[in-house]
Amino acid sequence: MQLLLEQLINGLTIGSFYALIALGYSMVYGVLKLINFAHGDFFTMGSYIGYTMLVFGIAAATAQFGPWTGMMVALVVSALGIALVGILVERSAYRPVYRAGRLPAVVSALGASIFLQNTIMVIWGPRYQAYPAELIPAMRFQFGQISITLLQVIILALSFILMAALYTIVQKTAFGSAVRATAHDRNTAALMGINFNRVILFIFTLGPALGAMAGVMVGMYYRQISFTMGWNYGLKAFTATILGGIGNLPGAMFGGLILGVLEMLGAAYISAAWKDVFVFLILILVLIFRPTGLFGEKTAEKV
Amino acid sequence: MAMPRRLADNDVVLKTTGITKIFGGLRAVSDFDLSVHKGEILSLIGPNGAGKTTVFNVVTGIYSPEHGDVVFLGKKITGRKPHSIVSSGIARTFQNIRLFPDMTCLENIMAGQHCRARSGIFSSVFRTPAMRREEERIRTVAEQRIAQVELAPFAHELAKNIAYGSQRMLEIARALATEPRLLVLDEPSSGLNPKETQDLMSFLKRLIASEDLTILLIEHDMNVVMGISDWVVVMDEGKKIAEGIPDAIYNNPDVIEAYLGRDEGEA
Amino acid sequence: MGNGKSAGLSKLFTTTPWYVPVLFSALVVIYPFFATDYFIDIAFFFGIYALLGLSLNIVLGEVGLFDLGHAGFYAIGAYVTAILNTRYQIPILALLPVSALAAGLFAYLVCSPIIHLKGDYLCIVTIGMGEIVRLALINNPFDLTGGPNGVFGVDFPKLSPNLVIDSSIEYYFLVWAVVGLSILGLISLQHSRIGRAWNCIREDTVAAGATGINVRHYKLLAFVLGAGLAGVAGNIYASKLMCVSPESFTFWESCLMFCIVLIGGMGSIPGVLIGAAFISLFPEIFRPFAMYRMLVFGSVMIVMMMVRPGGFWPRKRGGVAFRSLLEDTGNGNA
Amino acid sequence: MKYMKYVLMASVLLFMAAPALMAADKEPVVIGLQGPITGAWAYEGQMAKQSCEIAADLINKKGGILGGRKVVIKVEDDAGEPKTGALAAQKLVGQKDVVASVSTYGSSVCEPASNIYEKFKKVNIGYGVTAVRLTERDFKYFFRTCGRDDSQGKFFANAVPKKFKAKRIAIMHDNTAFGKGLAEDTRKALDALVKAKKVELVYFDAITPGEKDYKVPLTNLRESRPDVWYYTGYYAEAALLVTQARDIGIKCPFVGGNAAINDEFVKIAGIKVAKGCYMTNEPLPGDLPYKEAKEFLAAYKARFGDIPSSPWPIYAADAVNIIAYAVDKTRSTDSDKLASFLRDKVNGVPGITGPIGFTAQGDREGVPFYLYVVNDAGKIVISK
Repeated sequence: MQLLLEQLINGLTIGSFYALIALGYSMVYGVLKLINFAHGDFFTMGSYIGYTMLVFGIAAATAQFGPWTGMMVALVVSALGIALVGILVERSAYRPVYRAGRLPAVVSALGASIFLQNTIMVIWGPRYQAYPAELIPAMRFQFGQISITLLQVIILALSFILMAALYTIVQKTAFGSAVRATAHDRNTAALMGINFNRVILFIFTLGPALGAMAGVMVGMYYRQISFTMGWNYGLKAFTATILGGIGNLPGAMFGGLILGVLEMLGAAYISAAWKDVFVFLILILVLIFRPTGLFGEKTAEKV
Repeated sequence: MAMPRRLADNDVVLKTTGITKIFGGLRAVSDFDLSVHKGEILSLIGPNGAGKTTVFNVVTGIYSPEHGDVVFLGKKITGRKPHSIVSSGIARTFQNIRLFPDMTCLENIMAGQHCRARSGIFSSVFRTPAMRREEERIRTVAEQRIAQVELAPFAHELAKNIAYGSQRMLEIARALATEPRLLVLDEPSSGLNPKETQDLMSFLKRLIASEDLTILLIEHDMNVVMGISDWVVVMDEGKKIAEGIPDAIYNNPDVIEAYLGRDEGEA
Repeated sequence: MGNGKSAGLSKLFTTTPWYVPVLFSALVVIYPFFATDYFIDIAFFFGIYALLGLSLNIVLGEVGLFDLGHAGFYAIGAYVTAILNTRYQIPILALLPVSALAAGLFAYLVCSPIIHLKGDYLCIVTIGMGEIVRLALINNPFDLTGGPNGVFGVDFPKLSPNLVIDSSIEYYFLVWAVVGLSILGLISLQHSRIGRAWNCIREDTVAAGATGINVRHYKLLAFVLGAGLAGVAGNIYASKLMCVSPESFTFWESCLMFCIVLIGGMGSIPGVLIGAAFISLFPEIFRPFAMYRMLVFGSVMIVMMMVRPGGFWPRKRGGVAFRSLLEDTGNGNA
Repeated sequence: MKYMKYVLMASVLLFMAAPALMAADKEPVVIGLQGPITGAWAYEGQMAKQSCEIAADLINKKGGILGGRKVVIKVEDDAGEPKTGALAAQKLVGQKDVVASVSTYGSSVCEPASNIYEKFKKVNIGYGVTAVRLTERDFKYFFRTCGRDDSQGKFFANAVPKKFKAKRIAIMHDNTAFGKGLAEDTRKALDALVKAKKVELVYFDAITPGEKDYKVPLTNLRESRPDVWYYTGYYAEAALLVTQARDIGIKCPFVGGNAAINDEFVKIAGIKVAKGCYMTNEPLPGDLPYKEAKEFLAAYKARFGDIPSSPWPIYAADAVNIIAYAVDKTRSTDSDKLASFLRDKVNGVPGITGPIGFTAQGDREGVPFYLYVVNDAGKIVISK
């Protein structure tokens, strides 16, 4: 029981990384029907920017104002930086090919992914980089038999705040409903005076920014980052997106969390080496019985 | 104007009994019976949302009904896949034309012959003599059909590049290429100008006269309905509310109410 | 890889000028006599990618099914060859059809339950399938696959005890002969009821069903044939490298195949050749750039899609450029 | 535009004349290096490149070989991937001026590449390829300056249980060609002790590299209550493993294989966690007592600011050294002569990693192993 609960918490922690990344996939997919393969690399680059901030940029500030300020600054700077990168990538790699349809955009996205990944290698070098140790005090909380670290608490809290914030923006604000309308039917939305370009700007700012923050958190949690890690996280997050029902934001969040938990349970009770096989099998089974994902709407095709 | 040709002793080609189709609690079609007799043109009419297209989709296998049966030429075809229903002899067109836009007009029609051909993977790869003969036959049939709808000059144009009216005719030609016994047309005149509509009507009349064919159609244009139908069935809210020869339907108070009562603007 | 039986096929080249295939075949035949082994090897891998591109083109180009797990079929072919050859000394060439059948059978079994999925849902399932294959190879089930080490000591193909294919030029001709035969077969298919049925499904799945095409059957057929051809590529690859290991069959490899089809032009055989040439030649040409070469590669992919979104050599039909699926999702999922 | 033609012709002429001009100034001896310059192992490949260039520089500063000819390194990227590796090898063997090749970092990349070198009769020396099977093929032209997986496994079996008085031993690998090979060789080497009931192998399992969370396999490890825990994979995972293991209360000594611990490991795990971690290793660059090593590392540090953080690049440098030595001694660039010279005549030739010699199979003779430990200052030192 103790083991199960510990694995659940570990699974939720990883799951919240997947969820944050999956949100970016889902938003872009919802509006553009584009699988943004470069998204995993936004995440990696965010992680590296956070690394640079923590190691060089704000070491002094951290010394003076404590680790919390450092962490927040790293998160914010990384989010802003990657939002900028996101817009640049959208402008240079995606916008010119939208008109041509979705498949050229897939190739373009793969190209952008290779480009970003190798840019990271050229800038930060091919070696693994390490986040500074003991950034957050190594405190633990004991709940009965299970213990949870302070860092885990921070990560879970922060992720849920970010997800809630995004959800509120998309569901409750006028701009959010413009995004949803565009996702639902781009042409009608345009007829209703919604500025498509602003919607694009919005999703390519928020999506990458969330990914970048996930990157910084991954860096703090595991303390070790590499320029190729985005591919793996990207694939998992994309899986989470589909699992939840693509284009559906709460679906993406739950998909991420479920995926993280499944992964941990698979590793614990089946086999660590076969856990990804387990995850993909579950995904395939879910899709066989619910062809549009766990939370996707069932759509009867209009004939 | 058209004389009621309907004869009780003519064979029933298609018969549906009590078909019911439910979408998320909504009964789109409810306990619907229909008999189509050999050699007639039967029009299915009714206001928008009456369930006409759903009936078509059930008949052609795109939907599987919750209850009821579809019997075609004496065989039960309920719940069979669309392609197998086509092979058994029912071909259809769609309300919002569904051609293969990036294939040529001729290829579109040749696709219709698919279910009448047998060549498998090996004979196709090695182009055996039998396969070539069959291709030749497919091509000949397609050429005849494209000539029949007067689109031969556009044979090698992409289907998406020809005029809207021509696309309608192409879709009918594709359906005919499957060598059907029953042709199911979903609003064939919609989007056509008056001249094209006239042409369509005379085309259908010629067709029924010259081939061993029965036609079931959904139509909104009352001129077409009155002009070519042998029998008319009226649907509303998923149910049949009336049927009869066109003149009788035209004056049926229930029908008038169904149309004028709620849904005047359409058609 | 003669054009020998082109008499009956000649009229199939209605939209490609006759001299293009003739010149290309001539070039393929003459090339190795003027190239060094290194350049022959590059052309060999070009041939492998051409085969892989052709095989994915059946699924993606002809039928419009998003398959991003094609490396899985490639891996099955390569591993079946490697395992059967090293354990039971079955000759490589005898294993050529065996690996094709094995990959085809595998495709049939895994695709049967998922074939009804649409667009991106099918896409992620194929990704999952490819990853499952790769992870299984790494985890060495039943001690068959050699785990991460892979299987080594794969033999050379032998035409007869004395005629062994072991030099670069011989491998080159082997792969290009297979490419040539596949192209002839695929052109035949494109101009048969099967090719038309595939295209119809891609254009409009519902209409295809309503026109009498057994959608499920032809989708599966495409997967099985595509997988079989990828299995053939795997067979040749395994014997050329004399060993197989999981890092050759990653998700990235599937992505490259996807790019081959799209860079060339969906459903276009000359397009696939161009795409394969790009994918295999480009990184070699840019070798001197060392760590910057993939940077260049990525940017060129983007630029290609800006300049020619329909691919370099889109399939032509009746003299009009063929740009399927590029317009919009059409009947994709909601 | 008219001048364009002349400019073009002039440059073509110059291009063609260049080799001739260079020959006048004594043609250099070209040694190939095939390594992962890009891809997941780019870090190792780029350090190997730097090391080989330094080695060549040092030779050239001393007047080169064959009476004044310079040594030049020609690098080909294999991206750590078999197919690209085969092409890189093919490219190197196709160049007549490349006398021999240093190739490569990974065993599964080396396999197809060394087939090509063998076929084209070109001496190739692996620098990070430790899979045992590579030298079991009886190749004529394949050598390696690094050790083999089983030499390390044997060392572990001899030294480690004794040192920690350990009865219960856990072995964890990472399912990579290298990590699994080492783990299995160690298991084989422990066999005698297990049969004699001196030790018990309580855990033998794999983790998936590239992950970030290993709490689950570690929990299983904890339940097996080992006295010592041997991890045979790479440092990236090792750092995570140790950190997370200490988190969930695994206290037994950690021993890493020779890829598990380096400065990066200490940096990632942090001194607090890393200190007291052991590793079985060939002597690290900084611990090499030889004068060649001191000279090499000084030059490396002067150019790149720090010494290589992994042992492998040094083996690449030694491969360059031994090729240059063979060319110089045989006064020949003929592959057959070089190969038989390396096999029969090279014995105890001083190198950066100690005396170099090869067995009949092409393995390095006498690769020394040590037990290292991370000290309180985070430095990796030989354990006393």
